[in-house]
Amino acid sequence: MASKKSKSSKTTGSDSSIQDFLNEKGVTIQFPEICDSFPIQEITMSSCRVACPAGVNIKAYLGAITRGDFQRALEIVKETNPLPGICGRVCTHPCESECRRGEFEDPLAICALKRFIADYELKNGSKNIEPCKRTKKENVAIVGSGPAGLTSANDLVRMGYGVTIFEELPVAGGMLITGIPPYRLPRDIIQAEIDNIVKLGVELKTNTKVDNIDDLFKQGYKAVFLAIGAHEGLKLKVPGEDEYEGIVDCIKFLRKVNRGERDKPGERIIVIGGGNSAIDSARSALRLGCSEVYIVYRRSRKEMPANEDEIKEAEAEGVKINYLAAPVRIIGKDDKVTGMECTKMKLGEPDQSGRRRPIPIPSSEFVVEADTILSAISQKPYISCFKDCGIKITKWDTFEVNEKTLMTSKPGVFAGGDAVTGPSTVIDAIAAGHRAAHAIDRYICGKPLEKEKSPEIVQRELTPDTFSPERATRLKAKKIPIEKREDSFAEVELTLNEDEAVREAKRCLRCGPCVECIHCIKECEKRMFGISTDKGKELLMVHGLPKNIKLTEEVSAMLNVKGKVAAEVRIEPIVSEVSEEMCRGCGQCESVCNYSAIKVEEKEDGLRIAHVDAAICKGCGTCASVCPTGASHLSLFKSKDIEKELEGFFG
Amino acid sequence: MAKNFIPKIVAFCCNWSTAPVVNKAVESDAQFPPNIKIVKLMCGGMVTLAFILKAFELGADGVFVATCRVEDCHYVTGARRAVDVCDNTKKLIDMLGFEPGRFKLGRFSSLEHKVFEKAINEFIGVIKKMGPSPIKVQRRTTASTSR
Amino acid sequence: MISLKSAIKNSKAYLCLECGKCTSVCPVSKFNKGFSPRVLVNRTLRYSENDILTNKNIWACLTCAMCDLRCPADIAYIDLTQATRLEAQKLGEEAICSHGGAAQAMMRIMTATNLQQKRMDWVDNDLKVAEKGEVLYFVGCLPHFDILFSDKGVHTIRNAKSSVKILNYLGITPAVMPQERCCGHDLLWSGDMENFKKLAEYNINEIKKTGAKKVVFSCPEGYRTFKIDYPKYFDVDFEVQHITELLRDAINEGKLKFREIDKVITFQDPCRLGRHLGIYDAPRKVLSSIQKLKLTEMQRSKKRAVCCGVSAWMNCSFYSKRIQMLRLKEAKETGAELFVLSCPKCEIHFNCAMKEEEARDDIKIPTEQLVTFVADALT
Amino acid sequence: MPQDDLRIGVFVCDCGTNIAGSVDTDALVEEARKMDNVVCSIKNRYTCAEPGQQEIKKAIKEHKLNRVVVASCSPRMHEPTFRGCVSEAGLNPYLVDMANIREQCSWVHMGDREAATKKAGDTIKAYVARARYLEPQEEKEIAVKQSALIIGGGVAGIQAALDLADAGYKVTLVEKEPSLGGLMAQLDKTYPTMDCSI
Amino acid sequence: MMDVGRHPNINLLTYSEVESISGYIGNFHVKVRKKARYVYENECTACGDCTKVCPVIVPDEFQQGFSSRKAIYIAFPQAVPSSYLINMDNCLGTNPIACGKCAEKCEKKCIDYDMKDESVKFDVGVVIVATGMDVFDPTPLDEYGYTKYENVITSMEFERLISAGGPSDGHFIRLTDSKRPETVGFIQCVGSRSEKYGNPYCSNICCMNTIKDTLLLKDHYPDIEAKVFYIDIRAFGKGFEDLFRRSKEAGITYIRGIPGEIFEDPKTRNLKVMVEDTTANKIEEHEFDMFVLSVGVTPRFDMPEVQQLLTLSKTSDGFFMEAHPKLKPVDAPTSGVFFAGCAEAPKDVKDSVTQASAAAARAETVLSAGKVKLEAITSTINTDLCRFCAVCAKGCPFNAISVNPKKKTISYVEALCKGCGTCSADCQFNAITMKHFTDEQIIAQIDAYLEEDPYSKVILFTCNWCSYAGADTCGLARLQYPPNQRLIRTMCSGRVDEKFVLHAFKNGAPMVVVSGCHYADCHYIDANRQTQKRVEKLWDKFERLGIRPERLLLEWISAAEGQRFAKIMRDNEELRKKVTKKEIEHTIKVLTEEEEKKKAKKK
Repeated sequence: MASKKSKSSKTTGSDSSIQDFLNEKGVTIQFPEICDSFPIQEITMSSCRVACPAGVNIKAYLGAITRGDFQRALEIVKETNPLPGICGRVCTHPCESECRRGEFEDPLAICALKRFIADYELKNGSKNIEPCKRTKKENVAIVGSGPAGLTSANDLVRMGYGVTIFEELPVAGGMLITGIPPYRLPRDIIQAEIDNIVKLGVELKTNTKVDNIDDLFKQGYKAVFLAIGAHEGLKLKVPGEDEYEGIVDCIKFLRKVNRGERDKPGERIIVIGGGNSAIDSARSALRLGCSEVYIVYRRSRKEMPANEDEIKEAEAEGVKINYLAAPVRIIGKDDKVTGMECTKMKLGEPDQSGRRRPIPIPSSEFVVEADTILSAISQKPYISCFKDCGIKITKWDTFEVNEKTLMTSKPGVFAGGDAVTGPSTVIDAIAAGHRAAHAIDRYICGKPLEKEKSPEIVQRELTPDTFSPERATRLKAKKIPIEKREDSFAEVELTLNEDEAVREAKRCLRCGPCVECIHCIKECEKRMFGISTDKGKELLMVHGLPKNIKLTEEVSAMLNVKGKVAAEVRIEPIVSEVSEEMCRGCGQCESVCNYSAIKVEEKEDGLRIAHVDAAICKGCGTCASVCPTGASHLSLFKSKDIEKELEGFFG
Repeated sequence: MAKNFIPKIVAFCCNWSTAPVVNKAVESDAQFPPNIKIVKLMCGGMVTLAFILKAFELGADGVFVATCRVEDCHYVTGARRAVDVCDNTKKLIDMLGFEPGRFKLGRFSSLEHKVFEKAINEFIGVIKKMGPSPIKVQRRTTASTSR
Repeated sequence: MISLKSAIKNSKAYLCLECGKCTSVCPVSKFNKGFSPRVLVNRTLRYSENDILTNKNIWACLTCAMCDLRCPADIAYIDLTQATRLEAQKLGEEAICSHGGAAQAMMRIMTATNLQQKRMDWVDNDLKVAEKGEVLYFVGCLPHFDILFSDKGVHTIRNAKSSVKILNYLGITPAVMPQERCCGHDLLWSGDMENFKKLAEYNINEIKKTGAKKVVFSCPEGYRTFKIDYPKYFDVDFEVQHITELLRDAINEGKLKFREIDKVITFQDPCRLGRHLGIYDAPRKVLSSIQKLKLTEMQRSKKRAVCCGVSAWMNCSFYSKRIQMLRLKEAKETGAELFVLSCPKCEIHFNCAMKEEEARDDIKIPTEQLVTFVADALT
Repeated sequence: MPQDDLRIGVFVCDCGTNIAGSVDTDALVEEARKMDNVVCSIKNRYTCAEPGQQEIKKAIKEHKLNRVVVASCSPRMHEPTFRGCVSEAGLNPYLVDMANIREQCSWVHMGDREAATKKAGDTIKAYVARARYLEPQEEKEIAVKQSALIIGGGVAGIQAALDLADAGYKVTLVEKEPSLGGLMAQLDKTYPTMDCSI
Repeated sequence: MMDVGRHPNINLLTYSEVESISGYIGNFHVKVRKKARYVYENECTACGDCTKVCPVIVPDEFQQGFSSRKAIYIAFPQAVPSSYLINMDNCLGTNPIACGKCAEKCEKKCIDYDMKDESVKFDVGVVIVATGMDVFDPTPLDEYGYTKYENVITSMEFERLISAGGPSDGHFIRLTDSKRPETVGFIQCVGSRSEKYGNPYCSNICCMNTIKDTLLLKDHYPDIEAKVFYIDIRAFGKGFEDLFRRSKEAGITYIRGIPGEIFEDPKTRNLKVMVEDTTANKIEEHEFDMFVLSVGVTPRFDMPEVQQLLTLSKTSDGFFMEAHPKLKPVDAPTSGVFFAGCAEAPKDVKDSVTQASAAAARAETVLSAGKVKLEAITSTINTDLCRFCAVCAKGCPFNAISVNPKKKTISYVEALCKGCGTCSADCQFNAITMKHFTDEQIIAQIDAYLEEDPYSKVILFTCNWCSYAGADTCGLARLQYPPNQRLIRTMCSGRVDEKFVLHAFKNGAPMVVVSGCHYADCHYIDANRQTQKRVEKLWDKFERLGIRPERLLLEWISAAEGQRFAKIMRDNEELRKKVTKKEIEHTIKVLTEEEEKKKAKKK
């Protein structure tokens, strides 16, 4: 029994270990009072959370929003995403495509809600952020202050490491600053979020270029994270590319624009490519006063990697898009570009990425006139300086890393973000940051580096349990009118207001299991928790405060009983319950309750019945002891359970 | 028999004072007597006649009820209630033919694990002198099938 | 399970016509719409044993035998229930015991043969009892209930005192056993055959030792158990008699003299004495021989009497309360000043209900046990 | 005591294949022939059919049989047939008996020809033994009074009385009550026609 | 009814009782007592003047006591014979004449206070029993409060209340306030299908009667509400289902469930019931102005008298037993006696009439033949050997034998004998010979069977009507069983003498089976009870002699139970295999010794 504990078992009791443990054992948690979730059937996460590369606990923060607890929502987001304001604006939000409401109407505006809570913080002033306690003597160097770098810095500093970010440019933010135009991502937002991370105790060295990794190790850094991004545009590789002036790499173009230069690149612009950079470039060009902006993309709109919304906005602003066309040759005159010959394409079989491969249609060439061509086909990292550090480089000029651990071929050197994957999304970069931080931590502590595999989406069907019959239209954030956008780099999309945010968050079907917030354990000081199996039959449990809940021993003791390895476990508050069928309304419970938590109420037939107010009940169980019929009982302390305990003792 | 006799004791303990006391006692002292079943209750007020009788029925040689000190009760009046219940119980188990010493009520604060340990050891000593519960002998052969 | 099959056979449950008369007269069904003796019988017949044995409703029955009385197919429903419970108990099924199972625990404790009980404190100096004798008075659980239910204002031990007083009046010095055990009625009806048998065997042996030829009961449950259940399993070579029968005989022989009592009373027929054993007239004869005493009958009396709502300390519930209220109202409506009862449990249950509903006048009626009433009336 | 000049005839029936299919009837004929007092033993394909009956009649005359045992089917089926048959040949009908070697032998032991034949042989032997003690019996006749008594004057009594009276018999109807009608007279209407009862 | 009164061939004796019947088929001697009516039946013109002056008022039986009649009265206006009578129990008396008002008033002077009961004697060839039935009295079912609550009536009372000739002139009224009820409840199966109250059988007519009643109600008062509480509605006859449908169409509610108790509201005198609607598993409460108990029918109270007169037997339900339930449903086991109507079983009007005609036809077959042949299979009694112990007379199911042990006389009516042979088996002195199934014949059969290889054979005594037929049925179905059985046919299992069984065992039989009809099926009323007694006696004897009683089996097998027959044969073959040779030899020895002892004793 309790007195024969083995000292060796885990006693950390920290949230994550509890959850890890529970997950491992196939145990899930339900806390009806706080999250009115469904009983948990299997261990799954909601599909949105699974879809999120960073694993943001979306349902949880949506739940917090519905309760109007925006601060808590922010905390939940920040647990996994240190850049909510940024993500709330530029995230490609794969979560929304997985949203189960999307299966019958518009998905939730998760991204907009995230932005809302981030902006809420900005507007109302963030809580004073205290620097994290330094608990570990090791230092980590992070090269690059883009989202990947910032995320890993954030995680590592919270773990107690000393973290230094080296940034080549004078401002931190990487591609966030240089690549994304301010009308989508205002600079103050980026700054604020970086500031928040810095406040945690991260050292940020701008204007510092890192050339030699070994130097960093010499300076005492135990690990290095290369998050240098992909800032070098790829060549078009068509005839004429190098002959004429007026062919610009869009990254360079955007960097200039984003730095505040407002020079018009030309009048008629062609942007080649279909990604967000292409759209950003095109829309920026319009804002710079270019009269005509074309986008040439070799596949159809369906395959276009840019955000659907962005494409729509671009079209609305006047960008013309030529689908199914690919450049063949640059045409110029007098060293100046005058146009581009394209060929029409058709879509063939899908390729590895699942998109249908474009095939040129013979003799379908046509010419588009232009004076500037912005190439936005892809980028790669500036990697040359690391080539001789003993780090392996792929044939695409990216770092070669272990996919799971992100460690490069050089021990202690990790790499992530665009520098590994090539140009990708902010949220992927954040995810890489997390992974890197986790791996670095384990590397420094000398633990094996492997990380658990990412969970799969188990439930994809709309089950009646999760289907809310009430339909509600997705709220669209307001935008500034198109006519005002010309020559303005002001932010286009506006934040939701509070009412809107709550209304939108309420559309959440709360699918999947509980919010997994373990808020219950953290918040509840008044009550204690016990864990019981489904019907409370196979008893287990814990009577004690969450901190000394010693879940692991107790649960494992229980779980090892009779092969019950994957028992379903709930966390329930200890309160009195009254069975209506058994209660004869004698009122004895009422008379002994010191808290007036149990009251005898009159029924239609004039006779009475006891009723417990669970919110007031403190769980002393005195009512149960005076109840003559056994109608009143304390959860987890039922007479039957105690009798069983006794019988077990006497064998 | 008497020499090797290790009494089986059931102790009903309040969660707030005596359960931590028990925990502490268990942790601090390996000498804590074996064959004691600590039944944790949320409050001394939860103790019922039925639990105590049940323990005797199953063959307990002694039953100990440990609550907070009356003035310290976490739930205001629980410890006081336990006194009333125990008074009634005493009368009944006396009538049923158990020696009065087999049942005891003790009160402890959450720091008094030494006191608790002492009380328990004393209680065990008393019971050792008395010998096994009168119903124990035949219980042993029949309890398993009767329930 | 062969025994459930034989129970079906013995109770003739297979003859069920499904007419529903049982349900329509069942006091439990009247309030608990989910309870139907008819459904239970048919589940027993049709579905697997597990179906019926794990059915919670088998414990809800009061075994008041109202259904037995009305069943046109003459099915012994309560016998079937008893057998079903015995089987269910083997599967580990149990009723919800009232008072946390204290009563049952007490009874099981009593199965220990070497207990030295101290249960004779109630014998006052003016009562004459002996260790041996031709007539034995079986006290039953009265001393224990006295401790358990004094707070309800029910002092059951007075029954024992009055019974002995009456016997002394008749010139009988009854034997009373200091090591008497519970009769086992409640254990039997809650499915614990093993402990019931232990108690029964002990009691029969003890009684043999006293040399008693006749055992007198004031408790109807003990009487039924000795009269019907004991002989099923053991040789019972003594006569058993309820004290009202003894009183009736004494009155017929002119041995009892009462003072006048100018009162209007009504009388509750306990299920065990009434429908189980068919004794309706003896208590009435006793009461009617007290001069000036007026007995008014309730709307439902004698074999139609309504049960006090709980049996064998099981399943006291929402529905029990309603049955008790119904019965108390009926008693009150007769205009009687006193509600005379002849089972200690009836008294406990009715007083419990009255205490719970102290604010209501329509159910308030003083109660008294027949034996104490009669003992007081003796001149 | 059996009479002295017993002359028993045994007639074994094949019943097509019903008996011959699972019983060796030839052996039975031979076996029967060896029994005491048996003066003739004959096999027929269908003893109950006209040729079979003729055979019996012929044998009675030829062999002066005074007892006949037919080993064939159940007497519940053909006893009246053979009683008629022997009485036509001038024998008292009670002097014939039947050994059942079909329903209780060939049909129920179809898999064991030897045992079935043995059982059939035993049966014939037993019935031959019994036949030795058969006596001629006379059926008595009594004259019937041409009148009827009907007890009860309810609807049934009335109807029966009228039927018999209409057929020309004298009927006495006795009713306990002062009037005819019985229970029915008290009914208002009767189902299913819903008309008046009286 | 009128036709009967008028018919030249019918001699109508009302207010009369049969006192005795003797004789047998073709020659029954009947004695009838004609009770005094005190009014000359043939002279009374039914003018009714007498009634007007009669001072005595008593409840009217015909109207179920709802109205009154005088001491001089006519049963009902259409009565046959249409004549008044005086009920002397009611009449103020004639000696000394206290009243005499009616006689004064009667113009035809046909009232005669001195009239005496008359005895009439005559002979008949056949008897038809049409004694009818009684209606169940629900008073003992206290749960329905009949007689306690006035508004609870029986279906017979309903008939009078709704009848135009009834006490309320056809106005259906509540008895407590004479108001027309708005809601009426009917409870079915009152006194029927009950092991406890009334009778276990279905009374056959009550369902249809209630359906008819509800339709009558709706005919009279279309707005009346009626609910019928039933267990099963048995509407199986021609046109019945249609009627049931009409009733439902008319708006009658049928609820499957029987109320447990009726409560009366003391103020409104309305009736409340709780009932479980068993189709919906719901407990409901209903309130009615009036309740009609659909009472069942019972055998007539005076059946035992008729039973004695004619030596009839009853089935377990109390009605007369027919010779065969399917093949001779109209014939009594006593020859020349036939059943018509409800004497045999509860019936409605149509079935009663049908059976009456059938009985008449059956009677005619006897009458028109002019003579009856008696089966030759009867017993003969050798009075020289008879010791007048009367065991045979007690056992005879047909009372064919009567013995006066004191006077040492025995009389035997062969015409009454049906040939079961119980008497012969009973007789210890070989005084009774069962013709065609004599002791010699049966012993010869046993000997023949056991001559060779006796240890392998089971001797089986089967009664002609059930077990032998059962063996035939088994054969017809080609059900196989082991070939070790040797069957001996007797007319009844009652013929199986103890000595046959002993003889078989003495000759080496490992097992003997005695089998007959099931109790109620016995072709000879109850002769098989004698079989049972005898076998039990043998078992006791075997026990005493150290022979395993299991070797003697007693089995009841009906003609339809071929399958059971085969099973029993297979089972007893198993048992036979367990009987050892040593055991058989021991048996033979013991029985031989026993017999010799007996012989020695006799000498």
